[in-house]
Amino acid sequence: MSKSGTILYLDGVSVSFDGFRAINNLSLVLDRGEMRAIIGPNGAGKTTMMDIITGKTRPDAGEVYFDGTIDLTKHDEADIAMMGIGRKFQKPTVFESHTVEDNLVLALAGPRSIFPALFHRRSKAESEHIDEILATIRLEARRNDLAANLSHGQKQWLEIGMLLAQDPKLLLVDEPVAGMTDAETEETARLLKDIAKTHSVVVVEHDMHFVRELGVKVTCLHEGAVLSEGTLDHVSADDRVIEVYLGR
Amino acid sequence: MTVLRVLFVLVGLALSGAASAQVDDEAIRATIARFADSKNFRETEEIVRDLAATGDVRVERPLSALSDGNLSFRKSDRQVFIAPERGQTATLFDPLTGEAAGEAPKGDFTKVKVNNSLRRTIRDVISGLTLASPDPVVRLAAARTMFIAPDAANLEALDAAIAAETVTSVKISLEAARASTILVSDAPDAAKFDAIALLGQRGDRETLSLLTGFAARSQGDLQAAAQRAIDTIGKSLALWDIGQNIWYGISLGSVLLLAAIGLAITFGVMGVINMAHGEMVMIGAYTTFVVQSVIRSSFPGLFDWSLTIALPLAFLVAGAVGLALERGVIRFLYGRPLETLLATWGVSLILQQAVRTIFGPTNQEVGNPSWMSGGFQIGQLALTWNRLWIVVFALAVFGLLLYIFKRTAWGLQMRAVTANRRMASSMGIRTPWVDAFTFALGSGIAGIAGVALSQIDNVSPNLGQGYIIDSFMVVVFGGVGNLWGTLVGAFSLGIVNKFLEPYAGAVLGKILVLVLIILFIQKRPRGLFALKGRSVEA
Amino acid sequence: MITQRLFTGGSNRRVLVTALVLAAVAVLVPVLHLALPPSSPFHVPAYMVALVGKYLTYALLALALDLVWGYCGILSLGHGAFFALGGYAMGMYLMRQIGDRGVYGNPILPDFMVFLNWKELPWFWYGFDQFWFAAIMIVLAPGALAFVFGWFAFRSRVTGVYLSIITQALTYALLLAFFRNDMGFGGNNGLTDFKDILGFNVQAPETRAGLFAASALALALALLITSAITRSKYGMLMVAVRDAESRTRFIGWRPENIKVFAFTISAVMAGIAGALYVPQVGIINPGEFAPANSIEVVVWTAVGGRGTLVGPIIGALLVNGGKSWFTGILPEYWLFALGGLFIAVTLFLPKGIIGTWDSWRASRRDAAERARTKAEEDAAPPPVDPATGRPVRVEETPRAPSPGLSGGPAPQPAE
Amino acid sequence: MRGMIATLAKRVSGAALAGLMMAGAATAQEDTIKVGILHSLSGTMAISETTLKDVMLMLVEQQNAKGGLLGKKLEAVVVDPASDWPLFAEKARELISVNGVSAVFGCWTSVSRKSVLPVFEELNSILFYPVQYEGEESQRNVFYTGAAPNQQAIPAVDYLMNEEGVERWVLAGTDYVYPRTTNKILEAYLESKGVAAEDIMINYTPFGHSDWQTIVSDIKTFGSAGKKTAVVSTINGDANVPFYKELGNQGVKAEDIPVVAFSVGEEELAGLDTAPLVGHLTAWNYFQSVDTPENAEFIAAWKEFTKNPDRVTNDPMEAHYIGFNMWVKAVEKAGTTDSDAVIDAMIGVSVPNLTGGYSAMMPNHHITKPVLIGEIQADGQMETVWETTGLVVGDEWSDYLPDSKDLIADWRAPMSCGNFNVATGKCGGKGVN
Repeated sequence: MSKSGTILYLDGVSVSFDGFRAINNLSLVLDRGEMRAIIGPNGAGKTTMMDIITGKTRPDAGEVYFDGTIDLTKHDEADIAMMGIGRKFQKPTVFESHTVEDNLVLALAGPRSIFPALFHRRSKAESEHIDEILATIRLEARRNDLAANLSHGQKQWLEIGMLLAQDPKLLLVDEPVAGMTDAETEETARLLKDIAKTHSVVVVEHDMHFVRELGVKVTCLHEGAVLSEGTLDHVSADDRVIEVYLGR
Repeated sequence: MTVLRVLFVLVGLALSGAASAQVDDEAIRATIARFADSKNFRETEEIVRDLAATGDVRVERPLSALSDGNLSFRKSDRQVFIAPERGQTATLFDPLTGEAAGEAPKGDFTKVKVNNSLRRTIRDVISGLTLASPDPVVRLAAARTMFIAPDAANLEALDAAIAAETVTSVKISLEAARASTILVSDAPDAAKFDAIALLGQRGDRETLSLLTGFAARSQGDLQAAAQRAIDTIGKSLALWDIGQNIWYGISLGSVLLLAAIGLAITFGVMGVINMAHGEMVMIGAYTTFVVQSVIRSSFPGLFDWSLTIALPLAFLVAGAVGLALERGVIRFLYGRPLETLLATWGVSLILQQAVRTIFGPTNQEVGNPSWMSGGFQIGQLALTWNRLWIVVFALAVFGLLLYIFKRTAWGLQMRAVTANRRMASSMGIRTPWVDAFTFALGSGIAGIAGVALSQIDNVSPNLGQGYIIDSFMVVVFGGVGNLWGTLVGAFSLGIVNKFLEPYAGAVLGKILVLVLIILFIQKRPRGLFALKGRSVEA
Repeated sequence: MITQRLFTGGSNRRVLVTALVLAAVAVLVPVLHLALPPSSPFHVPAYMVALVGKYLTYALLALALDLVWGYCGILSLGHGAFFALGGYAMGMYLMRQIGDRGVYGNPILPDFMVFLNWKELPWFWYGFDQFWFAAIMIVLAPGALAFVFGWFAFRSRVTGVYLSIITQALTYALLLAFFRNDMGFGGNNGLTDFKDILGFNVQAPETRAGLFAASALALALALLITSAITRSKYGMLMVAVRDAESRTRFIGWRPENIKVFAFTISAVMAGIAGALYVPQVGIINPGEFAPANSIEVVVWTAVGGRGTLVGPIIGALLVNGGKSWFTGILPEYWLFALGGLFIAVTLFLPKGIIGTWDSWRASRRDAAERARTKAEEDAAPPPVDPATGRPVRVEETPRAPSPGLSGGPAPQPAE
Repeated sequence: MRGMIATLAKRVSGAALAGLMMAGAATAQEDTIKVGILHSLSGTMAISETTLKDVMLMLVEQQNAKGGLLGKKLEAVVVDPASDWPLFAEKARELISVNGVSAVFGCWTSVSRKSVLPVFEELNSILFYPVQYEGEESQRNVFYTGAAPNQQAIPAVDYLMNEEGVERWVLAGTDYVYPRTTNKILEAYLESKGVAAEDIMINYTPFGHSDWQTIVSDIKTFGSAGKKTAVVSTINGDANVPFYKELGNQGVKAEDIPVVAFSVGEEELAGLDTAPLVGHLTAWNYFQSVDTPENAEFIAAWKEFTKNPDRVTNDPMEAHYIGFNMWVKAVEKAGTTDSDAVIDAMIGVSVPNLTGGYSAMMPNHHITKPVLIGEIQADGQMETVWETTGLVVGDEWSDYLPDSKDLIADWRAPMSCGNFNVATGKCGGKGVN
């Protein structure tokens, strides 16, 4: 398999915690501009896979490449984030004591060292970019509210907005619609599809309705390895997938 | 001086050799009576030597009494009695026969004064007198004394005793005493070589001391032989020292474990930064003090049981205080660990001052029961009973706690509540009560620790402050929330500390341990036994 | 730049007012102390000048702690160490200023070295006869220690209680080290018997007034600087790290750098506080390193309200004022009062004095707002979310979780 | 408990009043002479110092019963410096300038004394310091009623050398200035007596050290070199109890390795089962067991005052007893409580001590004392086994330290110097090295 042309390339990745194999010889390739949905039952290793890609967890074995050339196992979270991988957590995580706008200001692409931050003044371009993002994530009205006061769904959007502000090449989105109303879920699907026009995206999700709405290639993980890959219809027709979902 | 001593002991031995030749009672009594007129220690010492010179075994009684500070004379008629005091009265005994002679107020009597050198003299002369005692234990003691404080004049007596000795262990001691005596005598060099060879096989510190002394005052081959023996002993002692250090480390570790184990629950499991933990230990120690005071005044016979009685009481008292603290303060602060630090800091100030107000600021006396006093030797390893018991006790408490946590329904509930409070409460566990009793358990365990620590440390209002920092270090080093971590942490810190101490000194050793902890936490930011796993943070 | 930023922010009036009050106090108290005769009712006695001067340095220390704890979520239980290091640097300068006026008249060696038979000055005492050198060390010693310590600890991602406890271990180790007479810092007695500072007699009323003014101004300046820092983008980042460290990291910031910077700045402030403290109390000894002292600083900060800048200053002044008062009038019971105060504050004023005041004000404003909007709502249709077309539901959101111990997750039980 | 609350209430209301008065005129002089008591009532030193506060209250009460001083009542002002050294300075300043006390009795540790010295100098007041200390100090405003090293350490070593034939010495102490200095002096003294350097072992431990296993076993090892060994202990306060417990348990008997301590008194032993310690020694200038009428009266009064028949007396209490009576006498002599007059009047004042003699204030502001060596008894008391024939004058500048042997202190008029150098004939130390 060639790494060139891929945005994300995982080959033979394994990791274990205290004897428990969370990821077991996992291989996954994502092409530039692709959006991929990852499904799988609890404990399938979805979040751990995200941890590995973003540098939080070091794999015991295997290759992890970003953009065809960058070995992600050699970098830490901040580096990887700066290279252009944005990650949304399972539980929405925003800076609750800051306003919506300030959350985005902090996430905006730019130098990441202390002294520029100390003497930073917002430029016009930055303000415009923030306005854009606010519009994208439908939070213009709440610009000056504390993030803590947002609803659960709005926090999810804000987090996605922060990823956008980072201007990443690849977005990892972990369960973006957990705890959302149906309307919000639909809205989120629309939002992600918008984003996918300009970015590569990996979405981890349980909600099959939502995955269907995204209408992209699906990878099903089980016990740390790829169980099945293809369209949602193909995957959901797979006997092994049915078995692990229905349980035996 | 020595000549005089030699003379006296020789005379004494000659007389005691002729067992039937009973010395005149009156002469002995007259000598004893002179104690009343003794003006200083030198005069008293002369009287002691005169008594010993009679060679009568019975003079051991007044001499022992003198050594123990129990020999007194009546102010009115200057008659000498053995008069041990209890409270304001003295019980009188005849100094020679030991017959009871009634009671009298202690104010009527004046003690015959003794000091250390006098006690030493008494010990030496008594050993001369008791070498032929029918009781092997007494003979053994006499042999030991002669071994440690050899006197050339004892040589013949020792030879006789060895010839007559039937008990092997006593005989070995007697031979050692003979060897050490030969080294101080003017015996021929050959005998001294033999003696050195014999002593060289012993390898304890006293022998080392004897041989070092001998090497310093001899020359030539004898000195070389002694030096070789010293080196041999030194080498074997160095090995024993390692063992001894490990023991000291284990012992210090057990103290740390005891101090920290309650905190491992209140802080480790429940997440309360419990600055009042040390005061729970202190409360346990004061409970012991109160129990012992009651026992001393009302049931003196039960004194050896005082700790056994104090244990459950300390658990209950400290547990009750803990329960009150949890219900009154901490329950409002769950999820706000920092606030618990502040509030418990306030509680700790209040508890300290309360104890100071109630019991006074000074140290309180907590006695060691007889089974926790003194020590014994295994090879060259010196173990003290109190330390040994504390090690055993610490492990027992740890085992009990582990059992409660792992094997009982309550333990399961505690683990459930701390793992996921909301889930536990929805499963019907009454989380407030589980919290309260878990905290009470941690406090009660701290109280129990206080009972043990009262045996080796001050019982004062500052007791708790001395342990709080170490306790936090142990729990954090071991890994918060892990009982095994606390165990391993306590013992490893104890042993490391004790191995550093001989080289770096107590202060620097402790600093090094702290620096090691800081460095260790860099390596393992969640302590020794940290949970690994996928990202739990959001 | 910073000053410019300072005056643009109208929101932080409290900081400005406090700084102005401090500046006024810095001028007024020395004047009232020096210019008025003791009989005047407005005369400030020397006792008060010394006492309040000391409190002001404590307040500076509390402010330093607030920067790292209130804003960056680093609960340092070892800030007393930085304070004491600054104090020792100043103390060493003051010792060298004694010159040959010590009891033994040795022009080079301080008295404690003379009677312990030291023959020459240890190398680390060189340079302290110059004030500029001491001034550099006042900043450098605590700053460098904090930088190195923070560099390692934060890079290793030591957080939460683990961090707090190793800061405590740090100050405890320093306590033991400075107790050692072999270290050459005067052991338990520390450094005392100071004579001059910058050529002025430390006991002279003018010097005391000057030190008082310096403390008040240093505090005012520090307040303005910390206020500027906290309102900069960097300040927002500190809060971000406090609230969601991993989020900060995953958008590309390095929380360790953010923390090290805050920790170092804070340590330098603490060191300056210590340096101002020493000439005013006339002694520096290892007791300042005692872990209990550092915990007390945490208490002052919490009482005043952390993350409010002005709160810790008020907390330090109040708690210390209370302590001075209680130890005088209730010598045997003051610990009950103090302990009770801490418990009461945590139970009834969990956000501290200023924090509680703020939330009380906010809730009153909210109530007024609600009353007004309710009236409006009755008239107008509900607001509509422009994206979904659904009415916006303002959810009952849970109170933002308390940052707790530096924001780390609460310790979890392990098997 | 009720009593406590009542006192508390009284204090609080009194305090409120005091606060009001403070707000008004701080210098309002009433018809009492105020005496400041500056002893820690909380914190680590409370254990030792609280007793001294109580004894001062008793002495003030007794003096008032005798009719007060200069026709006025005495009033004790108690503050709590809380074992916090800078707080000592603050409280001293408060006592002198806010409460207007005429003299202060207080401090225990050297560092607390060092902390308050500049305050007393600046405000020209008087401090009575009642604890044995390292010497190397003589200050115009301070009167040292505790022992200097030559009044405690050196006689004790002499005793061990002469009476017990000790040849090998362990100098064990807590790592602070008093043990350091005392051990320096002893080291020099022992060397002057021909003791070889390898026969001296010096060991320092931190404050509150509680694990003595290694050190006690080191002492045993050191003692097994074939020479009579003794331990000279300058171990401080709290650390003593675990030290002695460990000694007892490891079987170190006084007959084999006697320990002579300078900081262990009746008060410290009260927390200890002393049976295994019988025969270990202490060196002080007073023991509760001293059999004199003055002492019997003092003990009776003390037990009466504290309403506790088990309370013990100790050496620093006697020092306060002497110091207080000296102050009273000096004030009477001067006819005023003015500091300068009293300081001048103090020198030469002689009052009975509790050991059957008179103690006099010397020009160096130290007093004359007898030196007693006592053995610990099973009941926690000391039995005097040796005492100096006459009184020993406190020597502030040790003759055994190279830099202080030429110094003397004499606060009488023409010289008026605390560190006069007899070699150079100048006041102000040794001069250029």
